[in-house]
Amino acid sequence: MQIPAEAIVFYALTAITVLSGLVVVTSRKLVHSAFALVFAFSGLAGYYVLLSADFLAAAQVLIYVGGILILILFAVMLTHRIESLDIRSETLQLLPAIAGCGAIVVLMLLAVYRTPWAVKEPQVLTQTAQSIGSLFMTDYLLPFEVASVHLLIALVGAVIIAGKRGGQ
Amino acid sequence: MIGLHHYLVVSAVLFALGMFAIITRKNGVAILMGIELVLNAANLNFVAFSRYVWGGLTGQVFAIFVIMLAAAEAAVMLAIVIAVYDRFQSIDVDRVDSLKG
Amino acid sequence: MRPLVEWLQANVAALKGVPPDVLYLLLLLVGALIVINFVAISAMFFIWLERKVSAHIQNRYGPMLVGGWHGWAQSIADGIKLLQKEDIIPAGADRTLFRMAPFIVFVGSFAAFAALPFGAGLIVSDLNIGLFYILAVTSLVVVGILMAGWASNNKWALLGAMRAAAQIVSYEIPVGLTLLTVVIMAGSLSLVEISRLQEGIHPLFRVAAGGYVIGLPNWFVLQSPFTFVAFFLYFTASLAEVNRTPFDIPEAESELVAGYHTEYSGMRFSFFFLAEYADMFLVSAVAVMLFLGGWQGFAGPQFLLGTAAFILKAYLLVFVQMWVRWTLPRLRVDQLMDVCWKVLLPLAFVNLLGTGAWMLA
Amino acid sequence: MVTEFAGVLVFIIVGILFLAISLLLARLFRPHHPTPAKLSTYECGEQPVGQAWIRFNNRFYLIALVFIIFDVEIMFLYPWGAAFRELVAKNLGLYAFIDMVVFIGILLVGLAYVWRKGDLAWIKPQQRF
Repeated sequence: MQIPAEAIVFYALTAITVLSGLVVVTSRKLVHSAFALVFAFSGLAGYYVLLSADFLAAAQVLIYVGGILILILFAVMLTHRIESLDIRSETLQLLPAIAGCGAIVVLMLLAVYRTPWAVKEPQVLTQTAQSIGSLFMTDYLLPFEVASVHLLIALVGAVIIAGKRGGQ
Repeated sequence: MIGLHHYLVVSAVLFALGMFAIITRKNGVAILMGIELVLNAANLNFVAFSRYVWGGLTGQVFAIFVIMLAAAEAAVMLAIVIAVYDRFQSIDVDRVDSLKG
Repeated sequence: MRPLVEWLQANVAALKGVPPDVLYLLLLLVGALIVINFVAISAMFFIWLERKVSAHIQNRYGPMLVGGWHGWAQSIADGIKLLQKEDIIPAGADRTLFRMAPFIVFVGSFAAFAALPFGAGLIVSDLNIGLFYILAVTSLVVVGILMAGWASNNKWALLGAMRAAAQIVSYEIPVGLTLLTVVIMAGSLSLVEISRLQEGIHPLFRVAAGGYVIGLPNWFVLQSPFTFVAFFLYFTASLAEVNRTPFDIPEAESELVAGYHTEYSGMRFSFFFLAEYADMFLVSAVAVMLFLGGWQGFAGPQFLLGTAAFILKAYLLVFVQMWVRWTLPRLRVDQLMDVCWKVLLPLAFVNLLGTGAWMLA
Repeated sequence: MVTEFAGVLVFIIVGILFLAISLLLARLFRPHHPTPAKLSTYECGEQPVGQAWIRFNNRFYLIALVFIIFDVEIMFLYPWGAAFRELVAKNLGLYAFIDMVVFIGILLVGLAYVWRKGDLAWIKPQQRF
């Protein structure tokens, strides 16, 4: 008996990711949206594990859940107005948005199923972290160094923008 | 058996959800959440193609760069949101239109 | 765990017919149950120990009554008491998030134990990226803390949560950078591999006499001056990661009541407590794995003695954490951030570059 | 090696079940007598004043901002650190080391900038003497 473990895990992850994605998009409370992102991001990390990208999965949790999400939560708490606990989340363009996004999904599904993908047998990857590190030092050296410049610019810019108020 | 198609479908759905948030939400932070979903959908595609089509680690390296961009973008965008909030006492992106002639 | 499955199927007649996948899952389940019991019992022991250590440092006895010898059963009694306590969710709280927060905090610290080797071969998930995984998964705790603080609808809880989050994320950077020094030396992120590299006796600090070789162990803390410094930097930063004094601003009881879990009561409260003590063990265990030789230590069958050595060393570090907590005063919040960004971070960078240069030399 | 992550999944499930079961168990033993006073928010015995969802100082955001930049840096440094030993063995060590010095150096400029600007300093308590 072979357990179809991959399929079970995949569908469970899909349920978690898509449902929490729906909560992110539709919840009337901004904080609920933000906390639902935890599950969406973690679900994606699960997909990366299934795709044997173990380093990337951990990076996803480290940066998205442990970093970007914290930043989002801090921003929510910093911009929360006392009188409006449910921050305005009217959906003014609801119908056009549903139509547009539905059209996008249909289009993409058509593309996904019509295209004859040149699918290969998946390689077995070991030591992904080391290999990625070597790639950074060889093939992707320029993007790697540009990344640090990018981060520097983001840091300086964001600090200038957000730091005006000072500590009264 | 789970194959490339499954991941592409999930990614399409996530992308649409993110787009939906970007279109319908008026709140700067909520729009950012939509953008993050879109970026994540793109990342999933990178990794899925890397596994099933290209082989090797190229897709993963790209995904790492996308994560870096997403982090930097979130930092700057939220800084703008906070600055706007200080200035206008609101993070409704439609109300921030004082540059309009 | 996979080798164990093969070994069991080859050697135990009764298990020959069982599908390997099922056996593997069962073994994982058994492993998880053993670890969760170990964590819970360790946490109870640490709570008792903390009370005794604090009492002796402050020249008093601490718990003496329950169970007879030095009140050893005090934690068990406390556990039973907590089980009977009313579970109060404040009227103004966000009930969904309030219920969810302890789960996230606890799972965030418990899941990290999956990649922790307790001895030679005694590991549930031997991940290639074990160390990076532990760093990543423990960052879930911050989300849980913010969730608890927000859901409580209490000023102190929220302020405590914000402070805790700001502190934990800040100190994550020095922790990550100091652990990286060992990664550079070892060339691997697997905790099993890192521990294996610390076998034997140090190549420099050794004396050979009459067929015996005596010397210092070949632990990473002694392998280069930079890892030596990194160990102390890591230990300091990890104290802040688990909110111990002198870095316990988030729970400064004189300013913030009890921090982010002020509104929690009964069992829900006990999970935050459990997670905190589990985290204490975890950071000590990581320090032992990376710097203090992991399960190396005693000669003899590594299966038993290695595990004993590992747990002993980790417990000893937990004791040092308690010792520090009850000896030092608390830092002010501005000093706290200064120590992280202006002292630990530059030192960690210098240390990192030094290690790189050491590897080249 | 990906199958090793099955253990992580089992740990997550076991952790959740452990909490759920002990909460259910506690439900059997514990009393449940809510009163308005008991359910009110704790504020040192006083009546709670105002809303808890107060606004915070921007400092929190600035710290998180600096944190995320360095967190991303750590994500880049770990693969480099893991590969460094191999690169040294391949005689690429010096090259990799210089790359990393440049990478860290650029980011340290950012740290120095934030430091100089005084955004790393938390609100200092007022000096009273």
